[in-house]
Amino acid sequence: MSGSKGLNRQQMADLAAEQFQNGWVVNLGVGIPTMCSNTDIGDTDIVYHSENGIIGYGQVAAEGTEDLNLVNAGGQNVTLKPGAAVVHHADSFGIIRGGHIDVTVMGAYQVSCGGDFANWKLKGQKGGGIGGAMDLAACAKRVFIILEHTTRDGSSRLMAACDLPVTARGVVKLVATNFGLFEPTGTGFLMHQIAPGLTVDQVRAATGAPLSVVDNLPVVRLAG
Amino acid sequence: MSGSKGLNRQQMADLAAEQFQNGWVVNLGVGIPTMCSNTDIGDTDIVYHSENGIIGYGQVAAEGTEDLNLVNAGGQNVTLKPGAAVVHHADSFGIIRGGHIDVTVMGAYQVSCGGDFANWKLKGQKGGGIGGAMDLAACAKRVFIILEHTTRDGSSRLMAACDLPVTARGVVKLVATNFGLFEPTGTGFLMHQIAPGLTVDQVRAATGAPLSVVDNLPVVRLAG
Amino acid sequence: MAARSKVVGGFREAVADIPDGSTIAFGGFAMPGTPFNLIRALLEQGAKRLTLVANSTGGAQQPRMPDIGMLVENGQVAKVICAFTAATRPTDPIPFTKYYEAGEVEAELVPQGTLAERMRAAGAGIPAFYTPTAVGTELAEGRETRVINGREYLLEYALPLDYAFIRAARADTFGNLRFHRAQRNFNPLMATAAKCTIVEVDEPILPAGGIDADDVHTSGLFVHRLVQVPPAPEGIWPAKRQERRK
Amino acid sequence: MAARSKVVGGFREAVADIPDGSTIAFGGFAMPGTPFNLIRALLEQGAKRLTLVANSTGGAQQPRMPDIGMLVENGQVAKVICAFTAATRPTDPIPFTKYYEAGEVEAELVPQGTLAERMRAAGAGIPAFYTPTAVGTELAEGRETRVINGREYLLEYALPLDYAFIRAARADTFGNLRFHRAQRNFNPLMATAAKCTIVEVDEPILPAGGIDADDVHTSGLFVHRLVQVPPAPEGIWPAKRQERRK
Repeated sequence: MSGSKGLNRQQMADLAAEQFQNGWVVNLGVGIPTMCSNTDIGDTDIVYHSENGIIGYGQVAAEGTEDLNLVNAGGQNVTLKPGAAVVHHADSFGIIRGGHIDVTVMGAYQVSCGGDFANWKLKGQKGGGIGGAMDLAACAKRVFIILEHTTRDGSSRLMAACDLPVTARGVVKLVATNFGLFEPTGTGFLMHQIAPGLTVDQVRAATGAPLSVVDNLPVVRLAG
Repeated sequence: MSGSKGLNRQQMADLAAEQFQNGWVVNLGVGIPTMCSNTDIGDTDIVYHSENGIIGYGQVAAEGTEDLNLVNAGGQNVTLKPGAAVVHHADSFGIIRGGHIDVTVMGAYQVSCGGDFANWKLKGQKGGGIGGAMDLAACAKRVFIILEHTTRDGSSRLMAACDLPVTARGVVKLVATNFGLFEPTGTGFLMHQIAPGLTVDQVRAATGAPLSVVDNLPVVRLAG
Repeated sequence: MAARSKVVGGFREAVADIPDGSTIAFGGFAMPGTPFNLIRALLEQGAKRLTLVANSTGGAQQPRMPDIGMLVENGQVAKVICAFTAATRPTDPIPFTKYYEAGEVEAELVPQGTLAERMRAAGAGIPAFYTPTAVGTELAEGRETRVINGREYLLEYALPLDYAFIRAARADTFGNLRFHRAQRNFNPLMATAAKCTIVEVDEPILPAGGIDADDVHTSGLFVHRLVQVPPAPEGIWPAKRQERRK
Repeated sequence: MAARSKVVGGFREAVADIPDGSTIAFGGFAMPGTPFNLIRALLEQGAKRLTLVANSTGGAQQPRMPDIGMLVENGQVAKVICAFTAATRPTDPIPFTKYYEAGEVEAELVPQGTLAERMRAAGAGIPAFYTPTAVGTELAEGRETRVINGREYLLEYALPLDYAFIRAARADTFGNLRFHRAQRNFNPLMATAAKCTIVEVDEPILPAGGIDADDVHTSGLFVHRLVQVPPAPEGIWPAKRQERRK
C-alpha cells in the first residue's frame, strides 16, 4: 500500500484496538478493522459482534478446520469463543440500533473534524456499498475510524468537511491513521499519539483541518 | 349459566369449530372458545396458536402429566402436537399482526351487525382486561365470536351497535350463540343455522338488529 | 467472554441496589417464566415509587404466588403498565383492581401485542412504530394515527426499562439463556429493553459455552445478573393451578 | 399438523409456478444460508420483470456461485433492493454494478439493518417504523423524518414479499427449520415476510416433531415448500472461498 510513512496496517489496527475496554462489545468492519482482533490486548475481555448475527466470534479458523457456514462480516471463516450465540439479522441489527455495541471500528475514505465520515460512495458513483455501515455508525456508542492519513495523490483524508456523501454525521470519536491517533474536536483534530519518525509539523501539513496536540505527545509504541 | 334455551357451551363451541378449514392456524380465546379444541372435526388439520408463543398445542394435559411451564393463553397446562414450536411474545404477536392467523375465536359481551364487538370493559369500569384481544381482533384474517344470545335480564347481545367500548370495529365474520350461527351483514344478522327447538320468531325477538335467514334454514346438528 | 461471570449469590444481593423510582419489567405469562423469587426479594427490599411493566398484575390464580399486585399492596408502586387492570372474566376479580379503582396507583392499559412490541422496539433502537391494534377503540382516542396503503394505524412509542426481572430454565456464566416451553413469553424482549436484566435460573448455571451457539434463546449481551433458584421451600417454583371456586 | 408434508420433489418443481413480476427475496450473507440451488432453478425457469431483495447481488467471491447478479445478466430482473449496488472496496468490483450503471436494471439501496427490519416489519404486521439509520445522509434527502425525544429519525416502510428463497440446515415435514451458525442471517425474516417461502435443506427432512419445540428457529407456519439438496455435483454446496488476486 503506497509505501507511505508511519504505521503499517496492523499497527493502525493495534492503535484502535488498544482503546478497547474490558467488557466491551466490539464490531469490526471489513478490511483493516478486522485486524483489531489480532491485537494483543492482554486479558481485556471483548465480545466481537458481526452484523450477520454472530455474537462472540474468535480467531479466523485454521486452514482445514473451517466451518463453511460460519463467517464474520467480511466473509472470513471464523471460530466461536465459549459463550457465543447466533441470532438472525433483525436481532443482530436490533443489537446495533439498540445501542448495545460499545464501539464499531470502520474504514473510511474521509473523516471530518466534526465527526462526520464517508465510506460508502465514491465521487460521481451511482449507488454504492452501504452494508451495515450506516446502522453501525448511527447507533454504536462509539465509532472509531481507521484510514490512511492521505490519498495516493497526497491530499488529506482528515478534513474540515467531507466532500463525499457521508455515512453518518458527528459520530466519530477516534481516528487511527498511519500517522497517529486523532480525536475530532468539532473545530479540528487533537493528536493523541504520533507515529515514530514523524514530526508534528509533517502531520499538520498532511491534515486538512487545524491540528492540536496533547501535552507531552506520546509516540506510538510498536508491538513486539 | 342461566339455564337458557338452545345450545350448551360445548355445542356453541362445536358450531364455531365446524367452520374451521383444513390447514388453518387457529387462536382460541379464554372461556368457551377454548372448548373448540374438543370438537371432533374429523381429519381437518388445524394448528392451534396461543398468544404466549405456543404454535401447535394439543389437548389439555392429563392429570399428573402436566408440564407446569407449558400453558395456553387461558393458563391451562396443555400438550404439544408433533411439529410444535415455541416463540417469544414479540414473534407471537408478529404472527398475529402479520396476518398469519386464519381465525381467532373469542368470547364477547356484545357484537354488532356491523361486525364490531366488545369484550374488554364493562360499563362504567375504570380500565379493563384487554390481553391480546385487540391485536387478534384487528389482525386475524377472520374473527368468530361465541356468546350467549341474551344477557341474564333478557336483552340481546347481538345489537345494531355496541354500547360498551369496542375491541375492534367491522371485523366479526361469524357469531355462534346458544340460538344458532349468525353472520353480521352490516345492516343486520343473517342466520345460517338455528338451534333445535327454537323458532325464527323467537330468535328474531331476542336479536337487537334486523334478522334475515338463509333459504332452507338448517337446524344445528348436535354431536353424539 | 469466558472471563466474566454474572452469577450473584442470592436474590437479596441481586436486587439490593434498585433505587426508588425505577421502571422494572416482570416476565411471565401465567406461571411459566415468572420471576417469583425476585418479586419476593423486591417486596423485602422495599424500593418505592416504582413503575412496573408486566402482562398482568397477578393474583387471579390459586394458590396465590408472589405477584406484582403484592408490590402495589405493599405501597411500593406509582404506576403499572400492563394488558389487564381487571380480569378477563368479571367473575374472577384480581386484587390490583381495587387499588386502581381507589386511585392508589396509576395504570396504563396496553394491548398485549403492543406491549411486547414496544419493549422489542426499545431493545432494537426503534423509537416508534405503527400498528393496526386498537384503532377505532377508546384506547386510540385523541392519539396520533396515520393511513398507510389505505388502512389506519396507531403510532406507538418504544418502552425502555431500567430493570428486567425474568426467569429461565438454563444459563451459562456469560448469561446466555434458554427457556423451557412457555417460559419464554415476554422474557427475551424485556431483557433487550432493560439497562440491567436479572435472571432467576431453574438449573445449575453452566460454564460459558455450556449452551451451543445455535441453541441460545437470549444472548448474554442482554443479561447482567444470574441467581440460581434453590429447591423448595427456600426457592419458589411454579405450582399446579387450582380452579377457582365459582 | 402432522398430516401435511411440504416436501416437493425438486428445485424445478419448487419454482415452476413463479410468475413474471414477482418480488422474491434471497437469503444468505456471503455463502452461508444462500439458496444456490433455487437461484439456479430460477435461472432455468426464466420468470421476468422480477424485483429481487437481498443483502448483495453477489459475484464478489471466487469461485463464483449462482447469485442474483446472474438473474440480472439473464435479463430476468427489473429491480434489485439491496445494501450493495457496488462492492465495499472499489478494488473488488461486482458484476451487478455495470448493469446498474448502464441503466439496464433499477436498484434501491437500503442500509442492511433497515433492510432486515423492513422485512421483519412486513412479517409482523408493522406497516412503518422510525430508525436513526441514514439520518443526515444522501439516502434521507427529501424523505420524512421525525424528532422523537430530541433525536431525528427516518420513517421506513415494511417490505412485503411474494416469495422467499432460503437455505436451512434441518427441517421437518411441517416446515420447522433450524439453521447452522451464520446460515441464519436474513432467512428467518424473509420467511415471515413472504406469501410463499421455499427452502433448500442440507440434511434429510425429518418427520414432524423431529425438531424439539424449543429448538425451532423458524416455525413451519412460515414455510410452504421444502427441497432437500442432493449431494454435489448435482446439488450446490458452499465452497471454500478463495482470496481475490489483487
